[in-house]
Amino acid sequence: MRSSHDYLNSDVTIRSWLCTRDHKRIALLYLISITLFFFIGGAAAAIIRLNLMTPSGGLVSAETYNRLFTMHGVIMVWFFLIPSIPTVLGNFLVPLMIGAKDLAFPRLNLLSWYIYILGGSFTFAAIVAGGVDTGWTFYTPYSTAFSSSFVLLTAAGVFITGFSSILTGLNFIVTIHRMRAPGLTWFRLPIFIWSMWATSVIMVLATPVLAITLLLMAVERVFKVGIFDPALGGDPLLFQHLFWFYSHPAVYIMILPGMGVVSEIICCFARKRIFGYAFVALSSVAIAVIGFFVWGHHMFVSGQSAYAGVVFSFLSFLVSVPSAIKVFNWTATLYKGNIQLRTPMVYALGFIGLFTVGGLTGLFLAVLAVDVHVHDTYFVIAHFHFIMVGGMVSAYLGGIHFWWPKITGKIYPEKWGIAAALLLFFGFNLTFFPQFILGYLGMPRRYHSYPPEFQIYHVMSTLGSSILGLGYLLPFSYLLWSLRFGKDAGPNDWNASGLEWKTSSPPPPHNFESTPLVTQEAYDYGKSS
Amino acid sequence: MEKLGFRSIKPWKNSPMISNSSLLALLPTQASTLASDVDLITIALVLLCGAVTFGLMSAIAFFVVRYREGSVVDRSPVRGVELKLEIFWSTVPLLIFICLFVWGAERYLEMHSVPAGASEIYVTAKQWMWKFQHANGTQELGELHVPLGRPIKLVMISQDVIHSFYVPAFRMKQDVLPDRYTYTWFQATKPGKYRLFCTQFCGTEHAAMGGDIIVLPEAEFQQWASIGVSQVSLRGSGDYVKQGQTVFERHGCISCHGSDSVVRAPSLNGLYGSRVFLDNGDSLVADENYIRESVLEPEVKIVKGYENIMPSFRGQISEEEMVSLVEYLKYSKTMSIKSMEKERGGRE
Amino acid sequence: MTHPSGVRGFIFIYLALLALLALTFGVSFFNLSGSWGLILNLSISFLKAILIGLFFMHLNRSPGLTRVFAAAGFCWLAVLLSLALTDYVSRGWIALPGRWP
Amino acid sequence: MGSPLNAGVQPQEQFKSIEQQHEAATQGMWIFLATEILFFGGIFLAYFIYRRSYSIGFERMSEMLDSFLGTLNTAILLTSSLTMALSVRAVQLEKKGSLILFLVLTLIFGVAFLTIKGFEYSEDFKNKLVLGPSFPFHGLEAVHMEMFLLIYYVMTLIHAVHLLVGICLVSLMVVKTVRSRCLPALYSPIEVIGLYWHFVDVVWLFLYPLLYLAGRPHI
Repeated sequence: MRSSHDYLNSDVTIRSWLCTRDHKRIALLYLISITLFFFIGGAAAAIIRLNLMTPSGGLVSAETYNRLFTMHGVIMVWFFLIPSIPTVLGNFLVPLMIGAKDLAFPRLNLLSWYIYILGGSFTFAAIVAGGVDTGWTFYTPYSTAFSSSFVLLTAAGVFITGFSSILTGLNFIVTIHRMRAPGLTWFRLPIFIWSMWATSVIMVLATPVLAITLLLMAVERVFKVGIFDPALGGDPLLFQHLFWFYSHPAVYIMILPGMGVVSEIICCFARKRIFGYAFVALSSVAIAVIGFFVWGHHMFVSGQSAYAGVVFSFLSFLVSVPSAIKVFNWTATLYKGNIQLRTPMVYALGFIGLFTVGGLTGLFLAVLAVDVHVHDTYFVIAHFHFIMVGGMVSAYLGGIHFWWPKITGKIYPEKWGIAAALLLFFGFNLTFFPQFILGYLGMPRRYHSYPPEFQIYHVMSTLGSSILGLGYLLPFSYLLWSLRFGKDAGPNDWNASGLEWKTSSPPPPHNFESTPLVTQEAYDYGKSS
Repeated sequence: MEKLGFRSIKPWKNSPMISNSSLLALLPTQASTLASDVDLITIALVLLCGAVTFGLMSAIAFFVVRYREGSVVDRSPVRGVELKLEIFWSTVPLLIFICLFVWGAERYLEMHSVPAGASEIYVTAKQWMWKFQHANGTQELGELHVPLGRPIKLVMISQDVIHSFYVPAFRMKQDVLPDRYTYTWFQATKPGKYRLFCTQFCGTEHAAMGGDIIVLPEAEFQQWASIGVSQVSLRGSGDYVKQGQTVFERHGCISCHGSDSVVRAPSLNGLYGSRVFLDNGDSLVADENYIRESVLEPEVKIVKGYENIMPSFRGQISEEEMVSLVEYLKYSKTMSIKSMEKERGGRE
Repeated sequence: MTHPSGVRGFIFIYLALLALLALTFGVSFFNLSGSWGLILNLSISFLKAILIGLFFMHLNRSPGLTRVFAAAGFCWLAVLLSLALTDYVSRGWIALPGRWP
Repeated sequence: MGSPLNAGVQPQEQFKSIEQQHEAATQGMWIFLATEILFFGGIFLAYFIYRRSYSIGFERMSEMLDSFLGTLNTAILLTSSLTMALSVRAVQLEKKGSLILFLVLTLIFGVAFLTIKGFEYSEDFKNKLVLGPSFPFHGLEAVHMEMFLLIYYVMTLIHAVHLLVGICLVSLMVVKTVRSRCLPALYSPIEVIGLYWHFVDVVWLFLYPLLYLAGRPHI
């Protein structure tokens, strides 16, 4: 039964939404905005793939093409992937999972969303004005002295959005430290909370470096005084160091939350406590910390000293150990489980497969000699799309399906859910697996046209991407459909553990009728199944 | 020359190159000494990762089927193995990773240590073309002829943004930076024509900034070098050392750097490859970059015991002239500038 | 937060800070060779920062967690500086054919 | 905890107690300060790398800055930190009079710093120490000198903006204190603003020797 007084219908004016301090409503505001950006970025990707059907790249001009892939990168990285799970599922679930009434700083939370929207508007304005053609990496001196596109406007958008990320991270850390329900000790927390904590640490400590880097870049572009431009005495590698000091840890901002979501789903649908709880939990923290030591592996052929390359290569191998631990533990969790193949579980299993491939191909890039060959080719593109799209987006969609009854109080059509998950898995592999081969054959990234011997793989990839595109439209449609026509959800239809399932669906404005008391470890599935 | 400065932007063409590339080839042609080494690591990695992926996926599939909801199987918990398993699957990957690291790093350092006696080619990149200068003064645009089986050192610089020199058949890639030389080397093992790509995004026509590397057997190469003109290549005037000497004299370098000059400036005899001590206590080995920087920004690295009095020559020396000047100073490593002066004087 | 510190303690710290400032300024008139001046200046700044952190910002009586957060920023900055400088210091170690450092 | 702060202060609705609210606020500020350290850290890295290569140009430009005003400003900021620390002490002891006194003193020192800094900027402009085409120096080290000047402006301007924010916050606290009937409610905000204020001071302690004392100072 839908409770008559939940967070959705307690006050329905537009003003009550735009001035809300309820973390659940802010999560929905984010959900709507990042979905919008996802489709803009996705449209850019579609045109890119269509253009690459033929070697001459006849669909769009080189200039347009360069703007398209830059726009795709900027929007997907900063306006979809980084905010995706933290701001939607994190915002919704962190207080619920720890038994709190709200985040520690609700007004700051709302401010984060407005900052995000402000930054998004800047970047959107840059796109409308004509776009930017530097690639999402903004490498100098191209971005400061040569590009005649809207670099400053785009950078301003990213700069502003960075603060949204910082404030969200700060809010989560404080909330997790200070607002846990009585009895909820650190090692009783759901893995999702651990992963959000680790993500937040990265957001707080890495993002400011991006901010200052973009600021210096803008100053150089405006005043023509050297910081990064060698013609003015600067060093372009300094930009790369600063940029990747943020952007490599940012990769973990994009994958750690996904790992958290998948841990929740697997435990629920295997009806088991996660195998090696402490290792899975602490490996998130290890990834967050070691992730800061490895940025130089983006610079093995950049003119960085060969010795620094060796140091960074070694450290990069270290960071892959905790990721491996997670994959092994998820697999072990399935052993002797009671496995229900529901939609979120299909996504989660797909995640493990794709993340494994993505993670293992990362080894190729950490091996110095091989990286020299595949750096800046489609091999790298395939690798990080396996992690970001195959991994993070699968986890995000899995999470949305898993908590959809809790968020909306409605049930989506299960058959459509499974069909979409399988379609996405198939389409994804067809899109990106050929790109590994393409990359090893030597196809460079960011190419508007290419030698004809590469065409066959590009055609495969484009075919796959059309399936992928369809796959994304499906959940979008039936989830919307379920809002109106779906059956009402009970408080805990999955029979899942965790405090968020102990309250009604959708939850009341202040989450719990009374503050819960926790006496057990997480994933207490032994008795319920 | 400026007219030839831009390679006309043309679509990629199918060419008879890429010798053994069938339609679905999985490895590009191996045409350098490094290629088979890199491929060997790759194949090892593919096997390793393939085995791990296959093992994991099989395990997952097996568990999902066997322990599906409602199946009647033994689900009694196993106790006491957790820690052992965790230790096992964190240390074994770590050990494998360390082996991979050592293997890859060893080859990488090899890529960075140019064999002695490598012949040198200067590469200049600009939006959106590659230009090559051979030691004998021959210049080429968008096409590079190299002899088979000899180590070639590339000294590369960009005139505008960052580019990257990538020849898949050689498994070799190095960014080309503005205002600083970067180095790489290769030794071709197979005659043929190979694609050259720019792999660092460099502006609108980035995708068209390609070229061909043409590997010729020694005899054919000598023949090419003596005739030396393919359609896109052009011939410079005289060899580098002579050109460099002209530059050296035109800018009056000898008036300070000569051994009998009044102004005290460091001697340039045998400078290249020697250790230079700086007034801030550092020391370095004089390479192309040091020589270049000392001409353009003499105030940055001051030799111990000398005053900071040299003017900058930024804007007065083109990149080509700089290359010849560097070559001249390198040559003076074997023959002192003074004696070259005399030799020249004697001839006149 | 429990017991406020005495005024006298604060004044003492303040005087120490001023003394360190005078020391920095005074030392700068001697031309220290190489980067010693920089190292000395930064050390004094660190000392001052530690005094302010411990006493004015109450780190001397904060819970361990607060100290960890206070130190985290500096530790991460140290990672940025040291690993980036690894590159700058070792550039050009292999520069010439067949030459190893 | 034996804290004197409970009497009559209600926590915000998401908190269970005023202690929890206070701890959350303090911890939030410390995390924010960690962010700030990394924010300034990027420019510090640029500074160290270029100072290593371009020491002469950096020293020469540094000598043109007024190191006397720099030192004076450092002393002023240190003093403001003292008064800020005393303000926090006053609110702990619930002494309204001295709280207002110390907050106002802090405010005065903060404004004094900015005034002197503004005067310094105007002197810099008079001496044509500006970026861009009208930069007065040419020749060997000019590029490096201009780079130092860029770093100087970026660092000090960002610092000044931070101080300005601090001044606004302290002014707000003065108003709130004057109106307040219940001083303990102000303990948390004043403590947190104090942390921020001290941090801005600490940043300056590093900027001061790096910018003003890189060369030999002239008075």
